[in-house]
Amino acid sequence: MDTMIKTPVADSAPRIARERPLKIKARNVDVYYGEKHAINDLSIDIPDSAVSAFIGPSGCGKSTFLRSINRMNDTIPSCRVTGNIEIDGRDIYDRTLDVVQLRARIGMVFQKPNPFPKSIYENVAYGPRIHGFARNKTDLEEIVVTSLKKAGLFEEVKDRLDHSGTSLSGGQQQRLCIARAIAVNPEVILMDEPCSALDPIATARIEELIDELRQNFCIVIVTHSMQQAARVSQLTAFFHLGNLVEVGDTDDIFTAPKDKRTQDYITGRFG
Amino acid sequence: MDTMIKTPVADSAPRIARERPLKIKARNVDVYYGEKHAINDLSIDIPDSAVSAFIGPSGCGKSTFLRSINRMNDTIPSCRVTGNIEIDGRDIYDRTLDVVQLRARIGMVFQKPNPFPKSIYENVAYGPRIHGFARNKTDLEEIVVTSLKKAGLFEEVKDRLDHSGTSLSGGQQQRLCIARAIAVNPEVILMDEPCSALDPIATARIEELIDELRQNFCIVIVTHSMQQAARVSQLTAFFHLGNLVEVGDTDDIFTAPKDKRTQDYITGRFG
Amino acid sequence: MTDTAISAAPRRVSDNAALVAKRYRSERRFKLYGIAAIAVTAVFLVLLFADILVKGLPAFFEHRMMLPVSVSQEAIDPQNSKDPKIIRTGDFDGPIRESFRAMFPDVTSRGDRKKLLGLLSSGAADDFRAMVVNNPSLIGTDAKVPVLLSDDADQYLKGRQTGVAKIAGQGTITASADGEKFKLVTDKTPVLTAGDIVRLNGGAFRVVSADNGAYLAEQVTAPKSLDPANAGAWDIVRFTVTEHNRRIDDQEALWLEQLKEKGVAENGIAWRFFSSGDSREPELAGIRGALTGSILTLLVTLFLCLPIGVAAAIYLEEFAPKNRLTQLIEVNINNLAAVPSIVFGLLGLAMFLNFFGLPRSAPLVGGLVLALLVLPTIIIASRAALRAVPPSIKEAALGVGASHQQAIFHHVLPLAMPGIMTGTIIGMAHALGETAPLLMIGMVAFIVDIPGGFTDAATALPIQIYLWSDLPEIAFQSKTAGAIIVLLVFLFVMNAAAILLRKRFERRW
Amino acid sequence: RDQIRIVGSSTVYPFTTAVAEQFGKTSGMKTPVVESTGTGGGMKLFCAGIGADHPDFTNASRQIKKSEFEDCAKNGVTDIVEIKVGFDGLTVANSKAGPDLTFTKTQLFLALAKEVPDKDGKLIANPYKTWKDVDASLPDEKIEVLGPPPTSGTRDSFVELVMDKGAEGIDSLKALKKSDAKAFEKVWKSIREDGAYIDAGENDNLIVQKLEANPQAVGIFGYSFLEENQNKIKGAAIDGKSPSYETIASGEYKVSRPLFVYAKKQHVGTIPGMVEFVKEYVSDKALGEDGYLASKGLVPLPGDDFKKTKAAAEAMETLKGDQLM
Amino acid sequence: MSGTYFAIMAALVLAGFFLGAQRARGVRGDQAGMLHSLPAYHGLYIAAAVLTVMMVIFVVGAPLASHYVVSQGLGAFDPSEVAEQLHRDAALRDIQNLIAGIYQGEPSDKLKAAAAAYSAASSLVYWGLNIFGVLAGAAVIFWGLGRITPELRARNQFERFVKYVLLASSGVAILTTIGIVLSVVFEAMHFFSKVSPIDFLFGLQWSPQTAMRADQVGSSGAFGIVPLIAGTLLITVIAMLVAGPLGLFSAIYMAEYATPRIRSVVKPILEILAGIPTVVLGFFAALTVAPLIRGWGQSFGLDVASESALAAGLVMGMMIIPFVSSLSDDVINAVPQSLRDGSYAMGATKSETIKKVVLPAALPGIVSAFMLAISRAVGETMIVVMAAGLAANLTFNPLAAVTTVTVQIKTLLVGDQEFDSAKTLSAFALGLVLFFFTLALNYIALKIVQKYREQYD
Ligand SMILES: Nc1ncnc2c1ncn2[C@@H]1O[C@H](COP(=O)(O)OP(=O)(O)OP(=O)(O)O)[C@@H](O)[C@H]1O
Ligand SMILES: Nc1ncnc2c1ncn2[C@@H]1O[C@H](COP(=O)(O)OP(=O)(O)OP(=O)(O)O)[C@@H](O)[C@H]1O
Ligand SMILES: [Mg+2]
Ligand SMILES: [Mg+2]
Ligand SMILES: O=P([O-])([O-])[O-]
Repeated sequence: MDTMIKTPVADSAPRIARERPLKIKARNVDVYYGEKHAINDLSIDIPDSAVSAFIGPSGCGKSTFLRSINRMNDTIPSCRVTGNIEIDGRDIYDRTLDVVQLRARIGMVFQKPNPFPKSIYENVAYGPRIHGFARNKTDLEEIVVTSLKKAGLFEEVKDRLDHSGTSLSGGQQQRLCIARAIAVNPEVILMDEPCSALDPIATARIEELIDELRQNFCIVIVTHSMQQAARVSQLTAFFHLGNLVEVGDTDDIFTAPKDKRTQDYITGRFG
Repeated sequence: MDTMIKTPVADSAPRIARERPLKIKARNVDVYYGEKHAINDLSIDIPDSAVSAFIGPSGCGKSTFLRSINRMNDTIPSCRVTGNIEIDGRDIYDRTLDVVQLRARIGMVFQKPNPFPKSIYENVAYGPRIHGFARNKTDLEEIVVTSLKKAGLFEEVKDRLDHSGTSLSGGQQQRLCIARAIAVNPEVILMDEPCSALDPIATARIEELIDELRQNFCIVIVTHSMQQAARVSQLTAFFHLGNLVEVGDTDDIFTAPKDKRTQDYITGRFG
Repeated sequence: MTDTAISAAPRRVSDNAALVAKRYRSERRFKLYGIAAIAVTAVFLVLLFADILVKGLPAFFEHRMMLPVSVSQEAIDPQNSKDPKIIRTGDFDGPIRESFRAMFPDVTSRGDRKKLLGLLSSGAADDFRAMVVNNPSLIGTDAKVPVLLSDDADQYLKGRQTGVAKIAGQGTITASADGEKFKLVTDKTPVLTAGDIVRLNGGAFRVVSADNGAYLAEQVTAPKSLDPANAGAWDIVRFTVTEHNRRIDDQEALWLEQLKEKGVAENGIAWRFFSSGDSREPELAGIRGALTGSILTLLVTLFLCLPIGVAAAIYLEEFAPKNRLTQLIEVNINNLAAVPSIVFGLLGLAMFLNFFGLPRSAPLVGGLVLALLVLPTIIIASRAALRAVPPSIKEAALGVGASHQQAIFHHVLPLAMPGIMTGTIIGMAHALGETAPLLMIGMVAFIVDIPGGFTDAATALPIQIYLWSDLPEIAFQSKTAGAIIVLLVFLFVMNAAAILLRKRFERRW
Repeated sequence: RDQIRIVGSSTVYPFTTAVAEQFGKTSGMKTPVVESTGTGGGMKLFCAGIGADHPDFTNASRQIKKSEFEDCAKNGVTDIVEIKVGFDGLTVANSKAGPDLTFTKTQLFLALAKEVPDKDGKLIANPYKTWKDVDASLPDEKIEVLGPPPTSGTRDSFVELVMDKGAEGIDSLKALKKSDAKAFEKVWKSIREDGAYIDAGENDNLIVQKLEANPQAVGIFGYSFLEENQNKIKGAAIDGKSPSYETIASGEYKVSRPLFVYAKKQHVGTIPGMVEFVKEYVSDKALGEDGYLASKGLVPLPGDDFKKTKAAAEAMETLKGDQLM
Repeated sequence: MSGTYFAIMAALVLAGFFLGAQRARGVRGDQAGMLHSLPAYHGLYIAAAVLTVMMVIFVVGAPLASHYVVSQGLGAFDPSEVAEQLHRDAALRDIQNLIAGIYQGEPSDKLKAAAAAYSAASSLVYWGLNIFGVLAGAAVIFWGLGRITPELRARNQFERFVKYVLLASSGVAILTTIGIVLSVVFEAMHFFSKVSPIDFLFGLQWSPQTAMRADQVGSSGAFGIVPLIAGTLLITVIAMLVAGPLGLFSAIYMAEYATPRIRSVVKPILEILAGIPTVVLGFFAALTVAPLIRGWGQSFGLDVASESALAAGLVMGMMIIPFVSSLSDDVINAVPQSLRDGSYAMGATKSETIKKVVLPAALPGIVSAFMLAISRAVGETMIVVMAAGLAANLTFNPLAAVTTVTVQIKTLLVGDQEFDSAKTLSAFALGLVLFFFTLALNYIALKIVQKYREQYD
């Protein structure tokens, strides 16, 4: 596959990418929705055990690329992905790869919290159950409790695990979604604007959680708030009109952007 | 009515409000959507011949207050407004006031351009026609042309006035909506995030136009972009959780906010 | 560009008060049109229901008499076999007729007797028979049995043939023979008009004409004597409809009046209407056969179109690739939804009956045809229900590694189920009321027996309505309306269930 | 199949259903299923073959035709039992609120034919608008006749019994019959289509209701409907005779036809109850002078005929083709 | 025969499921997550395989088997005796009756022999098919159990099976359409071989009286559908004149003016109206509305037919009000609120906004709602069967009696069934016309709606 890789990642790779092991490697990725070219020749390296943030004006392709990473785009019939995305060195667009298993390895948290309209317990137990992770009830219960604890939700819901997941507040719902994603023990967690539907306090809570989770997971987050990117991420990628304009250590991007467009964007010249 | 006014506007009124005649005066306005308290005891003075900007995080009530000014909230059955809003000294929530006439005096431009699915000409002629402004065709044509010119759209569309308004580009559509609002010769123009659906170039074009229009109109604009507020407005009001936290000359607000929340917001601590 | 200031003098809206007033008038007028449109529709519905109720309510009542009957051994079970089969064939009519005749000892001539017995239903003995068959120990005893009156008698007693007024006689009346006719003389001011019946001394006379102060009358029933009758001993019976415009003549009417006066004829709920099958006798006809046929038909329909409809909806909404085939299917479904139902009848006739040789008049075929008919409705409703489940739910499931089908069968389908059920119930309600296609496949036949299986000959409720509306007996008109009431009740229940279901599970995502 | 199936004439339908019901009640067997398909349609189904897929009886408002009999034989239906059950008078009736009517067949022909001869005997499109135009003795009312549609046997009978005879009553047409039988046939077979004659569908009950609502209208239908609705409508006299039991049974009222039921003897034994059903049909209780069919409006056979029919039917004598036309 | 077979099949399918799941659990041992698919999917995988194989065996085997049995039974006769279908059927019936013990009379030796052969063959086939089915099912289970390994993509395989089942279900729609076209087209072609399509389509006279029997009278036989079409259109126009304004204004009121409370009252009313069976409306039209109209007409000195097009049209109009209103309601609601806001903000009143902005924007949708309603009216049967006449008058007088295409179809088919006279066949030709007419209307309407949807989506 390496023959396909045309654009090598810049030598001056971000510091964080050099410090941590490589988790996700994308080369020359193009995404089309029918005629529309949504991502243009994108290459990026995403490190493990760190938070990487995608920022950029609306419609620039952040979500599109994020969804290419767990092949969520497969569900959109018109969507077509070319190029090469590898996770731990395995091409995820390989024909022999089972996309269902892939998605189990890559958790996803969405913009709007979307708990299943079932009990809190069932929300978290669903993934382990369909993957046959637990041999019996105690096993399953343990997974559920651990996941909820990791998502920092357990204390708040422990005596109403049988209540509906939709009865929680927005921030709690989002944490429930995170617990649900954690429960199948993924390697990567993708988050598409996870706080945009939340109030500032809930946002702060989630940001704190992301910071904790990055010890164990490779986290990729899309956000429309530069402030949030600055607060939670170590690596930042700036998208513009389907192009990945600039990637770098978060501190560098916000203090010394190299590209004019990045600079204009973070100083509020547009967007 | 003055007896109702409990909270006088701070003595240290913004400079611009002292320079220009007062156009809109709101006192102790509360707005509810059913149970939800969306605006809490708001008082503000908005000067004529200037651009006033409302900023604040999502859901803080900017749009709600804007729509209270031309009683657009009347169309939402659950919405209830108390307190006192005066335009040119006339209480607009007075029972004897004709809301249809009021809206004719207060133009409004929406977030998403919403031209009628009719020809460009008919879009602009609509208002003058229902209000019986033109005695004959030539009259009407003149109004249409003048309005389009003022909105800076005439040159671009002059040889396709009979094309559908929806066939224009986003920025052109938004200018068409502005022309449509101008055509009934209003005193106030309210704009609710008029550029959020537009690309940066179209945005710049509209901002330019707003700057020109402020010579003749009292303009109130809601924006989620602090940068935009800084660029186009003279007066800025910062909303937070239904409260009007701070009002002041735009320059002052962005350089020396008095309130902690304002400061946090404009430095990107939240939102 | 700023120099293009508005040149005309500023116009203010309030300048033109007349225009404003006009605009408000037109506003009110427009709103009124909407209210009027809804009101007209509602009035139509009210008229429709009122009309049907007025016509149909009598169908739920019947007139019968409780007669004392001796359950004779010879007539019913001469061999004393106690075998229900033999008892069933016994003569039950005889004892009833005898008992009935005994109530009118004066009726002696053969013609009159026949007329009198004509007031009984041809199924008058049915209840008696059932009673004895169920309880053979009654044989040899005396029993009180309910005896059904004929449809004409029933209609008369329900007041649907003529109105009756009874006026007590004032003063004394004397009848005297006058050739073939009789002369009636009263000592009070004239109260009689032509057509009135005067009852005196156990007899009755029909007034033919007034003859200054006296009346000319013909005899209806012979009186015991021609003695003068005093006030209280004679009365006048006056009908609002003249005799030749009724199916019950004066003589019969007087007998029925006597029954009423004796309190023998009673108006009771006609359970028979729900428990028996079709009949050529209006007073015996019931809807159970048609109802059973409808239920069997609908079972076939439901059994076929719920799984197929839901499966098709899932495929089209979730799995169908965008290609010619699926496009063809979509176009087909949308078009089928609007193909006239009678064309489905042609399909059933040509395909199921003539080509596949399935039995005529069978609920199986009816169910098949109706299934094809409502399938598009169910598919469309199910698709809408599936689409209404927000994609975020499916994405969430996919996100934790559920397969596409798992996401759908575990999450989307259960959430869409209330919507699907609503659509299905409405589709079934539609099928329940459908008539035209069933006419084409021979479900329009005279069928008395209650169908017991999917291939038995059967009709359906709407067909029964259509058939009854066609019959000459007037009493069938109220039966028709009665069957309509039952049909409508079923439909309301189904629709109400659908509405409740929708309300109960309505979700705002 | 253990249930008798009957098809055929809509005119005989009410009688056969009544018998079927009675049969079901007293025999303990399943009640036969009766479908009204019209005489011709019934014959077609009846003659289509033997076996459980084919009906066991067919009703007919006329005798089976030779052609139909042969058709039957070709399909293996060879043993057919004919049961003549009674008469049906074709009645012309109007609302009781309307005038008393007396017609001659010729008057009816003139009122209803598509083409009628003018004074010179030349055929012209029917010009008559009111009954009075046809004959001065008739009321001055618009001609408005509700009658059976071309699909029904009733219509066939009406045309044969009234229109044919009526046409013969006109001299110029009588002459035409001699010279050009075909042309003559066309004249009496064609009923006017300009709105004076209204195809009223098979729903005779609705016709009755419509007559009641519209006193000037005249309807054509079987006697049983007149019998059932004597409180609303009255029959017109034709050639001096009013329709009634007596006049039809005695043959005085000429516009009447015999009604038949045909049984498929080959099904006897295979389909239970066929013999019993026939017995019930020809029993005194049903077909007798005071039988329940008479009260349904069937005009019973005169005594001797009835006895003969009864004997033949109970013996299940089969029909011979050579008696047919 | 089939009952036993299906019982066996059900048993084997269940067995396959449980054995498969069991085996998968065994293979997994206690290493959770080692299997590719959950054990239940292994069970389902085998169950689906058993089901498929046994269904195929039945679908192929049953006709073969019955053919064999019949040929054995008939083999006892001379070939000439059973050459004709009719005789074959008769012989078969005799055989079956004899076996069932209900044969009348003394059976011939030949018949006895035939019955013996027949019953021998059928018991052979009965056992043969069942045993073969059991063997095949068991073989499939064994094969499946052997395939169960941790790597087996049982879920994917089973899901593929499910997908085919789903696809087949949606194919029913196509089959239905084909069925309709076939059942109508063949008979219609038959008809057109007797009557020229030109006469049919453009003839001004409808009088379907071809001779049913050779010697029948009155067989002029004119098959011009113009009067039927005219009658249909007349009633449809009347219906639309009622339903159009009433439905549209109801929809406008419901969508724009009604408070939620009013809506919650009015919507069920319209739903009730939509749910009333047409046979009920027909009864009402024929017995109540028609006499009423006639009475009124006569009080004004008008000449009203007792089966006036007006009565049928009025009631039919009432029937389609809910169609117009609910479809229009949908399209009016689909007009984005932003357009209304735009208009209100200009100082327009509600009715101005509706008339000048909402309705023009919703127009395509409303047009297509009307077209769908028209196609309903054209295809409606029971109301016109009961309330409109049979007289094929070519007139546009609403007070006169007219007939419609559907009435004629019903009359021609329910009155007399016969499959070779032009009279009966014409019903299918009419069906064809009706089918294509409504198809065309719907197709256009759907296209308009689609276009319209695109505009706002
Ligand atoms: N399903 C789709 N079909 C067609 N085009 C799409 C689809 N989804 C997204 N797009 C287009 O692809 C481009 C990139 O979209 P994407 O959602 O990735 O943007 P984004 O950066 O996430 O923006 P936002 O901040 O608004 O979420 C946009 O122009 C969008 O219009
Ligand atoms: N129609 C409504 N019914 C009920 N609540 C409403 C309605 N419209 C707005 N709200 C609520 O009122 C509050 C203020 O809403 P508003 O739209 O004024 O916010 P905003 O400042 O304009 O936000 P944004 O930047 O997202 O447009 C929010 O919490 C919102 O959820
Ligand atoms: Mg996005
Ligand atoms: Mg807003
Ligand atoms: O049904 P018919 O008696 O009119 O043939």
